[in-house]
Amino acid sequence: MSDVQVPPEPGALRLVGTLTVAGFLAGLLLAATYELTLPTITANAQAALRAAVFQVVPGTTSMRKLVLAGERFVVADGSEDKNATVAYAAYGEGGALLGFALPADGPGFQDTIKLIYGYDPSRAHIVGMQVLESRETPGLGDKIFKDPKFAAEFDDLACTPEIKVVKHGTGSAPHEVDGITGATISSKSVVRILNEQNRRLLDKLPARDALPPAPTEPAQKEDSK
Amino acid sequence: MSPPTAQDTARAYREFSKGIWQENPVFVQVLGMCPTLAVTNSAINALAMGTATTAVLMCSSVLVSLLARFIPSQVRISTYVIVIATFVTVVDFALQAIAPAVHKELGAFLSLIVVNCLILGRQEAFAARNPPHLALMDAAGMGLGFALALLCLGAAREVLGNGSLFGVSLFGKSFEPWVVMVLPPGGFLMLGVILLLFSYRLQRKKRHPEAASQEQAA
Amino acid sequence: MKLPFRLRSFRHGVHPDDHKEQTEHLPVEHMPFSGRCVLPLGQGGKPSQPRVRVGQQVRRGETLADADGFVSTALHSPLDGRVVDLGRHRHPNGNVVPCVEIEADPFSPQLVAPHPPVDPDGLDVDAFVAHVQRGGIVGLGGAAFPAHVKYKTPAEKPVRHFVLNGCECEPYLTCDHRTMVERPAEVLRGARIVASKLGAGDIHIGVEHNKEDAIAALRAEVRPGEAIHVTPLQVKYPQGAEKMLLEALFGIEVPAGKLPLDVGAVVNNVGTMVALADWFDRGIPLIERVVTVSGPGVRRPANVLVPIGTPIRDLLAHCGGTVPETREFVMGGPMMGSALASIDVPVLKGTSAVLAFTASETARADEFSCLKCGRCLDACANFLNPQVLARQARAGDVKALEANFVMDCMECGACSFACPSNIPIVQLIRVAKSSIRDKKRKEGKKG
Amino acid sequence: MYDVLEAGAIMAMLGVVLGTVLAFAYRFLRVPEDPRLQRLESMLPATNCGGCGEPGCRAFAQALLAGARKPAGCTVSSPDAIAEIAAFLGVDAGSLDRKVARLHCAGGKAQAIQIAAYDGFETCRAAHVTGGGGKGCSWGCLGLADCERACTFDAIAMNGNGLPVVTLDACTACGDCVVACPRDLFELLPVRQPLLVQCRVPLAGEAARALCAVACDACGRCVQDAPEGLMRMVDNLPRLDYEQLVDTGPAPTQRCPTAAIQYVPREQFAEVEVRA
Amino acid sequence: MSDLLWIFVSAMVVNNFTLSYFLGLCPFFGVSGKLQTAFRLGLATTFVMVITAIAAWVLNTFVLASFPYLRLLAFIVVIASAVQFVEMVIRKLSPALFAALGIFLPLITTNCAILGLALFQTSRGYGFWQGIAFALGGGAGFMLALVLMASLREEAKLSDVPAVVRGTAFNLLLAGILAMAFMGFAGLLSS
Amino acid sequence: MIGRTHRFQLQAAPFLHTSLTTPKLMVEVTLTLVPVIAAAAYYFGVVALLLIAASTLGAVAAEYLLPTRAPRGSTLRDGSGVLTGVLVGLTLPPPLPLWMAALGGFVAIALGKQLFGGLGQNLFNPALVGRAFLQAAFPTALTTWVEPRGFFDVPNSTWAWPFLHGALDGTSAPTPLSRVKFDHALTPFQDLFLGHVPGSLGETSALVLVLCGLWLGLRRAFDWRIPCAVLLGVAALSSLLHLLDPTRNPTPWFMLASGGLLFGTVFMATDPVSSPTTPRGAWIFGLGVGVLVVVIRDYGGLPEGVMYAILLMNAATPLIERVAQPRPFGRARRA
Ligand SMILES: Cc1cc2nc3c(=O)[nH]c(=O)nc-3n(C[C@H](O)[C@H](O)[C@H](O)COP(=O)(O)O)c2cc1C
Ligand SMILES: Cc1cc2nc3c(=O)[nH]c(=O)nc-3n(C[C@H](O)[C@H](O)[C@H](O)COP(=O)(O)O)c2cc1C
Ligand SMILES: Cc1cc2nc3c(=O)[nH]c(=O)nc-3n(C[C@H](O)[C@H](O)[C@H](O)COP(=O)(O)O)c2cc1C
Ligand SMILES: Cc1cc2nc3c(=O)[nH]c(=O)nc-3n(C[C@H](O)[C@H](O)[C@H](O)CO)c2cc1C
Ligand code: SF4
Ligand code: SF4
Ligand code: SF4
Ligand code: SF4
Ligand code: FES
Repeated sequence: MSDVQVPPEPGALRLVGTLTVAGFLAGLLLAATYELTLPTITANAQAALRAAVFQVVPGTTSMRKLVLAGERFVVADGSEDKNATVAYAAYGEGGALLGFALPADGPGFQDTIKLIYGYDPSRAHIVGMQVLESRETPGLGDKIFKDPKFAAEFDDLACTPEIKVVKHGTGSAPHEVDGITGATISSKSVVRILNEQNRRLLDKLPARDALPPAPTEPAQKEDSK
Repeated sequence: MSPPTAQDTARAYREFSKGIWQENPVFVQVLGMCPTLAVTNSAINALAMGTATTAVLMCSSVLVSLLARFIPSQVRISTYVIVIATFVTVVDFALQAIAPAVHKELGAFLSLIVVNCLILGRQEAFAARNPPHLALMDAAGMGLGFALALLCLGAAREVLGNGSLFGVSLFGKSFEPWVVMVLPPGGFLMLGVILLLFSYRLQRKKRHPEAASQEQAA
Repeated sequence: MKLPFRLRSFRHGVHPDDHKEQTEHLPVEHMPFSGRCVLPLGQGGKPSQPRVRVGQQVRRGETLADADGFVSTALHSPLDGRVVDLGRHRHPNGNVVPCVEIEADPFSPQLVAPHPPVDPDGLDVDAFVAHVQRGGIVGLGGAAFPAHVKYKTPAEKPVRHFVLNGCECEPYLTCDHRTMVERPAEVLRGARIVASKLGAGDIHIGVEHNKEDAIAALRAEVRPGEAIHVTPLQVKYPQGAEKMLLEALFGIEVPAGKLPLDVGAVVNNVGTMVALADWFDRGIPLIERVVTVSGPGVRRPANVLVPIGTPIRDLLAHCGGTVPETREFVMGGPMMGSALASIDVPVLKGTSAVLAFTASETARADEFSCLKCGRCLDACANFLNPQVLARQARAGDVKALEANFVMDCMECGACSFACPSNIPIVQLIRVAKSSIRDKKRKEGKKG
Repeated sequence: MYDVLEAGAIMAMLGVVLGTVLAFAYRFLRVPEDPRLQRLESMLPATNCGGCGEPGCRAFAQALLAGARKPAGCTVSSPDAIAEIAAFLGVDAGSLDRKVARLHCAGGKAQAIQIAAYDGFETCRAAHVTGGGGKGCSWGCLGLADCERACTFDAIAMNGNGLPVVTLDACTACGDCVVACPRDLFELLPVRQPLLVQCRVPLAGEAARALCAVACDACGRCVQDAPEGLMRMVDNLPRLDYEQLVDTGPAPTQRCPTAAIQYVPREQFAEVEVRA
Repeated sequence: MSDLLWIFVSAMVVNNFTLSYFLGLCPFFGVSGKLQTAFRLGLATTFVMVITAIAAWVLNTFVLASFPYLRLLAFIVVIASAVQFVEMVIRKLSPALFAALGIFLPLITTNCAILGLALFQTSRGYGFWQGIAFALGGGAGFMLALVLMASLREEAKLSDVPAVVRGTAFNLLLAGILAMAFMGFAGLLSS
Repeated sequence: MIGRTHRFQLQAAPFLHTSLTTPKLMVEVTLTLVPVIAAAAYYFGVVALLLIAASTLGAVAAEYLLPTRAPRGSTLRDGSGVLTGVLVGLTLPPPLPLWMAALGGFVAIALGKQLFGGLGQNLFNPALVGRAFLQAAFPTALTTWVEPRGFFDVPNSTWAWPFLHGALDGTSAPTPLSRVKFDHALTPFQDLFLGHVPGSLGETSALVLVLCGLWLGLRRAFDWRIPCAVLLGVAALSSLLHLLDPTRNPTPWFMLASGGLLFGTVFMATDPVSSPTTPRGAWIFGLGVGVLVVVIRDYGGLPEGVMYAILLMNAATPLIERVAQPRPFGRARRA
């Protein structure tokens, strides 16, 4: 009891050393895990992406990743910036280009909504839309992905003039979408996201003949990072 | 190591069981509130989070218990955090590989296990001062207690807020879900109500100790 | 901003029913002498030093005790009679304190044996102050603060206004009202003496306008060209608190913790002036005062000129006694007065009224939770936040209380009056202030 | 495999850089503090009662370190704890005549008269400022338990007679009750002197007895019966000299006509049943 | 610009870090007993958040691009060091402030609001200025929630909160009401 | 001597008391709601009375079942529980199932009042806590409105069983605020003024509400500064915004007369318990409510924001009170 316990101060080297060793070991372990799980994770992500693309551009059998380089989309070669704007060229049976799948995001009622939609340049129509991520209110805003009727509105939707949301049940023109009662804001947000992305990207999509032919199935590993 | 005596086993059992009830990390110690509330809007998310946390807790505890002697106290916390972060990343990748859908739901909160006070707290309070086998029991108990509490909360919120449990609809179509329960305020309110029930029980026990002891005897 | 059609007043305050109709038109009556008087030595500053012995014969008006120090006053016999005791007796505040007890001489005509009158014009200020002190003159407005202390003003604080307080804002009370109606000349005489000694430029008399006759009587006594202003004021409680009176008259705020003198004013009650005039001109010290006896429990409400030291019991008997339903006796006004534990206590120099209440006034109404309705804030002329003070007093949070200036509270009771939830706000504050003071005192002793 | 090594290297580098920065910061930014202070604080009871006369346990610990105080100055710690602190500091524990709070009033509901019905807050201080709460004796205990509430050590309990009973073993002489009592009835007195005057009335004879059956009527017999110089009458009350801790036994109390002076080695009013 | 404004407002009130994302609940409940401390902690947290946003951006841009698996570890270590550094500076410069925040400075290190900020910032691909806006919004939102909570709790100390609820349950329910009130901000600036 | 009852009492001053009491105040406000209830019944039919009865029942039940320190049931005497219940009812949309109304009343008292210890202790407006809970729990039901209809024409959804949802018979109709927000369509001012528009039961008639507000103000039942400040805040900010962008932001007239603003201003922002006590605080509080209402209506996702604005300012009230303490007589303003 009588000795005053003051812990001896270890040298700075020891502190630095401990951290260094710990960091080093941790780095090793992580890298190893990463290498181990990477194939599965990539495959999962790939599968999810393909499923989404295949859904928003019906009839797709293969796809190709494009990135925005300056004013034009070009085929991705793996060297592009992580944050680059991407799009996917979707090819159907026989390698015909069916259209493009474009990811987009923007503010919704609660938080950012992330979605992907299919665009058919030949008819200038949207041919499908899938919400990838949203925190909209269950029971209201979540109808943008839970209500099949709403998703169906995007199966064949003219992009010119700009898409418009109208009161439920009154939409008739090809560029009009029936809003969801009780989730007007969320449905309008989806449409606004589409319109903005259209405005930004549609004229940058490559012409049909500027693209290489469809990849041969199975799709090559193109989206590794 | 010498073969475990009966006493050791009893001790190990005690370390294990305390976390489940008397020292339940959520209901009694109120630790790790962020994941507790953030991911319990459905039972499945709660379960996944509970499991992941338990896994990280157990791995880290064992490792810390083994290494504690070699770590100078000034960098103690930093080292623990490195250990924990490593295991969290491992779990994160594992889940991403095994169940990508759940991983997406949990999102950043999986990574946030790193900062769950429960985990760091157990390293400091227990693992660093006890042999690995006890640390493991303690971690397993605490993890299980945490997971069970999360499951309770997640189940309650999902049942009331969505009319379903583990995604299975319980009451049919005409049930009117209490959406608030799966929204952020519902997390606070539900946990508040559960804690309220706990302290109500406790208070009654204090007020009628005889009744409580009879209850226990029965 | 003063609207031309509005009478002057202070901000905030309350409007209790004034209950003055029972006595406001009753002339002041004299009361037959009781057989006995008890005079606590501490009536206005520090207790005075008795100069008489037990058994000694004293004349009415004779000095019984001398001032002990500056903030202290002399005490005079209200009766011809004999000193029978110099021990302790119960004070109206409940304590048992040193007193002089006089037994009346049953055969005496009870005429005053006057001291020689003094011409104030011949006195310098110090002699004037000393003479006021010898006359046992204290403020008759309630606090019984020695009058001469206020007249000893330091040179660096010149007095611009001498202010007379004729508001009498407390319900039931009419003693000042009757004094102003019946003895306006003495009121002004006293005021002129003091004002000239203080070098005050003018005299202001603030009177609530429910006393039209008093205003008229005072105005009739003002000589043409004299700088004496009789100002009618709104009927509002606590108009008579000196800081509120000064705000009403001049629109100035006396800084917290400072005296009226710091803004160039000295305030006295109108009754004090009468006592002062009688002392200088007729040599009669302060041995009697006007007391309003009223309230639903009193059979014959009256304004009575009472010898100081008369037992309350005798005073009540003089007013026809009390009804059997009487539950509580109050000395002073109903807003700031205090209940009496016993009626076998004497009338003091500061006793403005004795009220008797019956069960219907004393029954306690239900208390509800504070609604934070803000009525107490609108009542508080000191611009405190009584609601917060009451809650903090309940919680015993001394630090917060002091941060909210609990010590500025003058305990006027307007807040408690106004509270619809019937929260005993000032009662809580009073207790809190007492414990803060006591704690300071004891900790001061400790450290 | 190369990736793996690179990762390790990056983390190692981070470790080196940050470790160095922190080590330097630690060296230059450290705030020196006597390490014993924390130890001492943990050995003190942390009640911050102020009974020691310092503004709190931490201040007392500082005073101990500075050598200004002796460990026994803490009125709350047990003798063992004090010995431990003394050993830790390597100083002598010092000594302290243990004091406890004693009440100078025995006029409970059964003894003192009440002259009016008090109808206000149930606290002594409120009663005290409201005409003395209607109690005949304006010095006596009002029985509304301000002291009981003030005592953080639960050493005070009101008995059925409306008087506070101080449990001697629980009282730490913190003085909170002394501050709380509006009538100044508590005094911290050495527990070794069992002679207690349980009255504060400065009246004599009949006047005193009229207020309370156990009032001191200033007859002076106790002073005569006590050893020379131990007691004297001041303001109609016997006053003890507590510097002389002589144990007189109950002798001085035996001729008291009102039992105002008592010989109480243990708790006061113990003969009256304590309220549950 | 409007993008930055939305990020700021969204992080501050619409998706308040504490009341909507459940980040930083330990300090939210632990340090909201006293208004003054809460305010200081809020400031400190905002400060650390800005440091974090910068650090995370630097790490993301220059170090972690090719080592995503090191992200968590690197964030944690760098943030922890930064906070520890700040802690030492505060301790040196203002012992009073240090005493007031006491054990809570280390808590900021292991506070999920901080780490969450870095992770969300990364997963949303925010650039430098966006990151700063996010950090300021998140910090302001955290501080807002914390300060409101603290002032409400101080006020509730004068209320007769029933004994059964007093404590964590009460704080949770209070936070629940506060979170419901914040739902009014939903959709702000989104249309 | 002992145990003798004494003839005379000792109390502390003051011995006089105003004749106003808290129960009287509550009754007065409740009575002032009678014209509002009548208007609701006139426009929406008997269903208005049913909903108000249900929510009041829920509130009273909570008050009875969850006693605070006071003995069970005794707090019902002060009348505030009933008032809260009625106020919850008046803020509900007409086709709401009765069970939800009762739940709202219950939550209002349980979470909004008893949690804090009962009358006078709560930090938020209980009625609005109840409504906010309902709106968060059942967002669809709470945003389903109907046109005023026949007196005995009770919607099917009213009778839904507890926990089940009620399908609305007939069509829903947007409120004037939804119309302006989502369709940029204005409602004639005359309809707003008289109340012939879809909306919550008590909020539709501007005329009745203004009269009730004037009455309560003249009777000094509330602090007049709060409603003045709220209306001022709304008028000022909405004028400014309207001038800046008239197509997006409606006129101040419309803003003042539509939605729950007047009802909230007269009956809810003025709840003395949850609003500041000090005069300066009242101004800050009211202006804050006004500004938040306009911000939420013009820039938020929701068409209406009165409830949230009041709740948010309730949350800020302790802070406001801190800075808004009166300047004590004879002292400088507090720092
Ligand atoms: C708790 C709550 C959650 C809401 N969530 C959403 C939502 O996720 N998406 C949405 O568009 N509107 C949401 N709303 C907004 C309202 O329902 C709004 O009135 C509606 O969007 C208007 O649509 P309507 O005009 O078709 O009725 C929510 C409202 C509340 C009260
Ligand atoms: C120590 C002391 C000195 C005072 N000195 C003066 C003074 O010089 N001039 C003065 O006008 N009042 C003086 N007062 C009187 C008080 O300010 C006040 O007038 C008195 O207490 C009666 O006021 P009230 O009846 O409003 O309570 C003094 C009071 C005290 C306690
Ligand atoms: C709340 C309150 C009300 C008062 N009302 C009166 C009053 O009506 N008349 C009066 O003369 N003094 C009243 N006073 C006392 C005055 O403040 C002041 O002390 C007195 O006028 C000084 O005169 P005096 O010393 O001659 O008594 C009141 C004091 C307080 C605190
Ligand atoms: C003018 C006034 C307005 C009130 N407004 C409300 C209200 O909006 N909501 C409510 O629950 N109670 C209201 N009350 C009643 C009471 O203040 C309320 O029940 C308390 O908040 C409960 O402590 C009001 C009372 C008055 C006097
Ligand atoms: S008058 Fe009464 S109810 Fe109103 S705020 Fe003041 S204390 Fe509270
Ligand atoms: S707080 Fe004091 S000064 Fe203010 S009204 Fe109440 S009693 Fe009067
Ligand atoms: S309060 Fe009094 S009785 Fe209690 S411990 Fe302190 S001194 Fe002793
Ligand atoms: S001793 Fe003092 S504080 Fe204790 S009950 Fe008696 S009067 Fe009250
Ligand atoms: S778990 Fe989020 S701050 Fe502790």
